[in-house]
Amino acid sequence: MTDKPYHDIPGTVLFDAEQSRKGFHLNQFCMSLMKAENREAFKADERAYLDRWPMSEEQKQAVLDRDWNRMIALGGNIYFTSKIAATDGLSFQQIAAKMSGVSQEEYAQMMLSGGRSVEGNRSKSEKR
Amino acid sequence: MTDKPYHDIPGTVLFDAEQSRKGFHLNQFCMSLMKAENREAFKADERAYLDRWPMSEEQKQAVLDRDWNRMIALGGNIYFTSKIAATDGLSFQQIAAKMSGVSQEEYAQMMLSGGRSVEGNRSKSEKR
Amino acid sequence: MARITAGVATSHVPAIGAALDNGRADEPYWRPVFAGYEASKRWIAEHKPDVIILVYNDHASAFSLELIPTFAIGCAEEFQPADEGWGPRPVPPVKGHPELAWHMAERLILDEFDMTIVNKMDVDHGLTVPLSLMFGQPAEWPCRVIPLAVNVVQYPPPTGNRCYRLGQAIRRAVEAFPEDLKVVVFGTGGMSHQLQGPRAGLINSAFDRDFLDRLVGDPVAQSKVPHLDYVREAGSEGIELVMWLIMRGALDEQVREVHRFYHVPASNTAVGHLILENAG
Amino acid sequence: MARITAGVATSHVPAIGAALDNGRADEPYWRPVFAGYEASKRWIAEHKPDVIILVYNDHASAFSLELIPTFAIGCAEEFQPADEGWGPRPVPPVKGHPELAWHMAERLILDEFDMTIVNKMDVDHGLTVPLSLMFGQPAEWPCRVIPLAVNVVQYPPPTGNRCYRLGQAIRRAVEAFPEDLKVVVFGTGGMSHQLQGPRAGLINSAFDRDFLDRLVGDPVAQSKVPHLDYVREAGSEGIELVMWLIMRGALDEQVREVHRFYHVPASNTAVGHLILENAG
Ligand SMILES: [Fe+3]
Ligand SMILES: [Fe+3]
Repeated sequence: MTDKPYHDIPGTVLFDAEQSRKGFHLNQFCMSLMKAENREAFKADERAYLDRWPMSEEQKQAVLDRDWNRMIALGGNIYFTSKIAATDGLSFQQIAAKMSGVSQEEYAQMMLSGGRSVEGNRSKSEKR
Repeated sequence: MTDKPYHDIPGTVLFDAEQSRKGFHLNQFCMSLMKAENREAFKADERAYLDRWPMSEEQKQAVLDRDWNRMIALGGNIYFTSKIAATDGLSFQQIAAKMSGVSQEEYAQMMLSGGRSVEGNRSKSEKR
Repeated sequence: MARITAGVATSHVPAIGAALDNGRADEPYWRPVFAGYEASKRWIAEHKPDVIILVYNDHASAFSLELIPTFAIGCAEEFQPADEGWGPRPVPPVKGHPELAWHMAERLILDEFDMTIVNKMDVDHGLTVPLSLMFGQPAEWPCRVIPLAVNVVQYPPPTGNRCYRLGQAIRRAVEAFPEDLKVVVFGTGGMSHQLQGPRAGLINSAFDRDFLDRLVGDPVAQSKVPHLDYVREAGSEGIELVMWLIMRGALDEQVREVHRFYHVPASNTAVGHLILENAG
Repeated sequence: MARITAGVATSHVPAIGAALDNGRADEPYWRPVFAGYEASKRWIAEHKPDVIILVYNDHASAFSLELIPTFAIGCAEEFQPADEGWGPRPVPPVKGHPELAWHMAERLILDEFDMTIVNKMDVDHGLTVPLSLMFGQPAEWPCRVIPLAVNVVQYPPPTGNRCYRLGQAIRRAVEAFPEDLKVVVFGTGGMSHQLQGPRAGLINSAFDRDFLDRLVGDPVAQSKVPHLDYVREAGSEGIELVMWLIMRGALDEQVREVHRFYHVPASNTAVGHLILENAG
């Protein structure tokens, strides 16, 4: 849509109405992992647990693949999908590394060195 | 409290913060009666069902007595307490008659004749 | 571009729904009530809105005391009739309009109204009785409905001024929606009634008629009336009338009064009803 | 009369809570973070607020997508730490101040802020990490806390201007409370961070430092900055900074900056922290 200037920001998906509608059931599934018994049920049989939710096949596959960027593209919100990470015993930093396509060591080192620079990351138009 | 001018209105309890805090558990009990199985459990043993809720003894007694005005005084809100009436098979008009201390016939007749007049009912100061 | 063409105000007395659902609409008690809506049914069948924005209040059905939103907008695909203690009303599910509802939520928040977005909610008589009055008993409701629930149960409700201004903001939001939709806003609840205590059964026809006149002709003045006046004059549940100001705020300053109906009683309540069309 | 004496702003990074809870605060990575709050702990031990109004956001803990309030005020007696997927943090339950919270809710609604009143809610790291940073690991929190949850997860959050004006309204509400209470307002979240996608790990220290300066010295100008600037410059989760404007709005125009701390990184985030006292 032309009236969404934030689509110009690279590597970023704003969790707006469009994403929220797309991801409703995916995110509600993630929310269910706040209960210990649901985490157990999910771990015991991921596919069966996912099938309890009216999610799209693509969304289910993205969860099974732990494809964190794909989950976001399909309407996931990071505060929801991070509950899958918590279930897996992964930290925010570990999935952030995966989403930005580097090893955890590289990512941690980047953060220690002051983080990812905003230069070149403000607008798709300045990206080479 | 001096800053509550609505306390001047006769025969009326405004459901303000004070009432809401007092009546929280009473009203939450009432809300539970929206589920058919809870209505059954309540009807089967009212006292036992009430004891599941952290209500005051006075509140429980008011429910057992179907003392609708007392429930309101103790923090009940009419939209909540009317769920007890629904469980009993009573209409809003039947409990309104009880709260205003007349028979259902008298109350229904009053409504047919145009309802209770506001004259003399605006302020405690005009009440004889 | 979507546009708001008209406003409908009506009481939403639960006993009206019960009378209809139980086949008692032809009884002498109820006949005059439903007769007042015959012209309205013809009007809306002709007017054919695509979407109704239905302003109402929840009566301890969807919202308990655990969480009380001042303004909640329903963005779901569908809303089921609530079980209010007698089983759900035998009416069709309410189909929402998520695109427009989400668009409105976004615009209203950026316009500095602090909306609560709701994606799962049952709707009680406050929403379904107005639909029954206007559409009768169809197998499906003939248009989409966006529920806009206003807190009037826990004191304090939003002020009349805030409600009126929300109506104006709703209009701005609707008019910024690109799709060509005909939107009618319903304001529901009231008129004078008190359901509780020794003053139960209060009816103030003079207040009600004055309110109807001012809502049509001088809504800004009416929007300044404090809560205390409603409660004192129109009963503790008469405060629901502030919701009519939301509908009114969404219309032109000058409106055409297409229909008016006033009747006492329906159960404990004075029934009031207006249809207003934008002059433009 | 209750009065607001000071404001505290701080990031509320979950990893900070985990570091403390797991006894890792003395590790080289974490030592500089906690060192930045040593002066703050002394300040608050001396300042002794009776009540903290703690502005934060819920991170899909108490609120799912079923219901998203823009502004929710916690009026309960007590709030339990939420299980965010690792079990609840081992911190004391949070004792509320229902009298003041309800008073605020009432005043704010009459002041035309469309609050959601919440009487049952678990509180996540957004609320508990700031308490841990300021008070360490006591057996009980030393004062009452009123949670004020702001939606910043679902776009759009309230505007900066709306947040600043809410802060001003909070001040009016607190000052109308008859009891003699010392109240400190916390604004939490931020600073620059992005947790998602290929741009994860974004840190913009220049933006953060400028924000700190402007929040102290020219908050009205800062309150006009649109959401897009925060997201572009400070990352998709950097938008949390709008919550600091609520705290700032509750203070005098002129404030005394008692303490400032800025550090990169804590996990994915730039940690910022301010203590501001009213000049009066
Ligand atoms: Fe109603
Ligand atoms: Fe946060």
